[in-house]
Amino acid sequence: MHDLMIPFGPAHPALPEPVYLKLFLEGEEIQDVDFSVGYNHKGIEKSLEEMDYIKSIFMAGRVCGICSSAHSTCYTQTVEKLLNIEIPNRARLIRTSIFELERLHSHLLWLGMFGHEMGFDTLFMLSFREREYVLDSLELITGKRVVHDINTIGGVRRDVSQETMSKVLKNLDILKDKVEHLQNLVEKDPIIKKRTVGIGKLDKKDVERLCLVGPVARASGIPYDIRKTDRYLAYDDLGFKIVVENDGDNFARTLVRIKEMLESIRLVKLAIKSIKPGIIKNKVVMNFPVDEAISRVEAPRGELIYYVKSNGSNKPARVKIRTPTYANILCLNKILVGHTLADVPVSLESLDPCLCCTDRLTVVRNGKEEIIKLEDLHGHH
Amino acid sequence: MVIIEVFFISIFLSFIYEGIIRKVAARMQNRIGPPIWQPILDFIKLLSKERFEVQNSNFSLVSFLSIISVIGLITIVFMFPFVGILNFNWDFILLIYLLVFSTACFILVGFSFPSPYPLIGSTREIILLLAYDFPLMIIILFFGINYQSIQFIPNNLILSFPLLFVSFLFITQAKVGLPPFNISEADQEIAASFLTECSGFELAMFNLAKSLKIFVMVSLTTIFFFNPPNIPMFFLTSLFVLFIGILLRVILARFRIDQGFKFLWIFLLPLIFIDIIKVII
Amino acid sequence: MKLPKELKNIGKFYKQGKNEAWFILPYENFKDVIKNIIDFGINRISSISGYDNGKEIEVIYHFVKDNFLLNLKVLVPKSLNKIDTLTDLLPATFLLEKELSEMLGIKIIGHPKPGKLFLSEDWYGKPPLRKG
Amino acid sequence: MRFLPTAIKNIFKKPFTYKYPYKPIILPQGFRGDFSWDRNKCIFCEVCERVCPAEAINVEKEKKNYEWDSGKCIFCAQCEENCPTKAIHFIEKMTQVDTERKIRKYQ
Repeated sequence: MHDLMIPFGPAHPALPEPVYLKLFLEGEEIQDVDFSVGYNHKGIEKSLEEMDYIKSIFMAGRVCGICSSAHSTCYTQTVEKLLNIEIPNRARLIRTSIFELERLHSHLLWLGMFGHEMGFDTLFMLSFREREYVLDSLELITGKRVVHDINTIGGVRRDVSQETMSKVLKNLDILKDKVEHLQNLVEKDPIIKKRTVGIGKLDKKDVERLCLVGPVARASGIPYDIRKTDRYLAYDDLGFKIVVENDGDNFARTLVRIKEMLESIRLVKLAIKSIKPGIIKNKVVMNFPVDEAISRVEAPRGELIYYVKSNGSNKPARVKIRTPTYANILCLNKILVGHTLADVPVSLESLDPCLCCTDRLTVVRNGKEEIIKLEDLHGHH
Repeated sequence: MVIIEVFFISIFLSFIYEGIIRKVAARMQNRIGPPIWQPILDFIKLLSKERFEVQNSNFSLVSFLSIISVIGLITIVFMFPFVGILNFNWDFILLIYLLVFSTACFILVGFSFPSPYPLIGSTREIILLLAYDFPLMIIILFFGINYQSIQFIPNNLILSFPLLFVSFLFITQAKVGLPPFNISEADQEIAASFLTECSGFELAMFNLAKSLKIFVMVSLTTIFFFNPPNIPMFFLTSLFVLFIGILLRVILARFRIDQGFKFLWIFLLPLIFIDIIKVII
Repeated sequence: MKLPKELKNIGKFYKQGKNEAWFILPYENFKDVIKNIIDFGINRISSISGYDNGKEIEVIYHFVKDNFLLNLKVLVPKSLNKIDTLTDLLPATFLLEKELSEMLGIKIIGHPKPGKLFLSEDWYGKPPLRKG
Repeated sequence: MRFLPTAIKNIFKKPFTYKYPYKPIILPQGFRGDFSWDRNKCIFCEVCERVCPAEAINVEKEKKNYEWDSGKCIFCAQCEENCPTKAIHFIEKMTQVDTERKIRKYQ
């Protein structure tokens, strides 16, 4: 049947997080792919049910390190919807700027990893160097570099001083030049183009059929962005533009993310400049109705959905998280089969998989894996 | 010079070259990088590590190959003009044989383990060997035509044949397995390829062989194209060659195997033929 | 986007929010309703949530069209404990249904590859998110 | 090939790396670093113990003992925010790396 089965993961140099791919090769060409997840269970959905609403915000922020603020923003947003309260404008702008700074840090980390998967360590180093400016800005505003813990029900926990704002703006000015420089390098480098153009193609139909989200969908010409559709936080006031590419290959996904970075820099600058004096937190009466609520944000990797059900007590009865990678991982078969082994790390990374987010369910006793035949998904394939 | 002296000096120098590569590459990426003597420390540390004998593998063969590959490369050092232990008047056929020999050792290592990663690494290396050895042979053929013999006559070729120098640089890069030609040891795809299952003494020896290969190939480039008159000039020019190698390593992403093959044959071969035609006419 | 007129009586309407509508679908023919909705053009499924409320298991399908969220709840009686698959209509439900079945112990009828997703194959005891 | 000028330029630049343990690090105001507790200000009201999401704080009211578990703490500063007498403060200092979990006891 197949020449060779290559185990790719759970521990592999190309993978910062554990996922297990079984690659069936014929020569260098991939014939079939199986994957299994579940090496990273933290039991978060269950533990969220056992904590009160305030404490569980911190737990939600720790679903994933890279999109920490996306998770906590989405969770607080859902709880605020449940309580039917609004947040003050200043808090909304602070949340937006943290959110977009986080997208910057995530995309820069991704660009570095993407270069690394192509065997291009210089891009990795340069991109991680520029990422420092974002982390420093986040540290200035929130007091921590990666896990920000800025959100609370009814607003934000920490105010931003004028001095901090000017420092962050200065960092962003430097960063803008650097990201434009990187864009210039990556867009025109012949070997990067050779390695990415035409590899891992996803057309519009696949994206719609498999309900893919985030930059993956936008790189295939589908302008699906929750920031535009839901107009949550302050995106409506700031005038947000969707970045769309039409090719749907690895190169298009790269371009979408780089252009999104520039858009994010613009948004953060605008958000920080339009912060007006005021309160940062509304008084909240913690009186939870027996109700349910759902809300979405556009995390760095795509649409993130929280469903919260309350039974009237001070603890949520059920929290369901649908993370972006959970939706995007379905297209693995589509983007890997037919290409060579050398394209596997690049294509895999082009999805920006965040497996911490994907594997977040209940406690696992024994690390035995389950394999999903992706053939079943693509029946006609 | 005495054999033992040359032996240790060439090992020492290959470590230093490796260290320079790491240091300069780090500076090009705006990092500090490890100290230049780091490869020596790595080597000593690896020697003190435990050796794992992989089940169902031909482990004694691996141990043997690890030593043989180092010795094969040092034999080339014995042929250098300044060393003069083996004075064959630079017989190119012996040189080709010794250069392929070390690569063959690595390929055999890949086949002696039951793991798929070394296997893929070996098959890739075989394809790559075909890709870079054919242009290399053509260059040797060129030397034959140029000197009217298969023996080396010192000459300053860089000025008259710059295209040949450029193609030789790329072939060097492919031979020593540095980016953009580190296809057979692409760690993001196939872990550490041949060396995935090696540990301790064998790993140390293979790492040494890799560094030695860099040292040998850089020195050969220098001798072929610059013909340095004395030892200080030799080191100066070889550092220059090394610098170009590091630059290529830093600014280029890794080729896929088919792209690497195409680059070496479709792009480099015409360059070499232009110079050959120049000589014939 | 407002709730389209055609979808006003697909089931028992019980809640409306800004840009969202919540329905309870009849357990028997929920799949036909969902088929109609997909034919109508709401063909992006975002998530499937499940909750054990003691008597029955609430399965909620969250559909998305632009900024409009259509939440369709199906109440699965614990005595039956099974639900039809949607993978033939929407391949994107593949993982979501697996997770639902694993965490709440519902049998998914007609799933192409039933089995565990996150838990180990030899998981014993009750499904983790079942109450009581 | 596009990276050539950048690579050459970088050789003459100072490395970006910050030699952290050898050079002291400047942390911004409000950095959530090491935990500090002021015995004189504390009234042992146990609010910090209740609000801590990670259950890292243990207060013994009768014995006037105060314990902080560095391995459990997630540095969210909920305790600092909720303390009525401002006895708890996260100072602008990096926590020390350790090989084992340590419970810091204040007596």
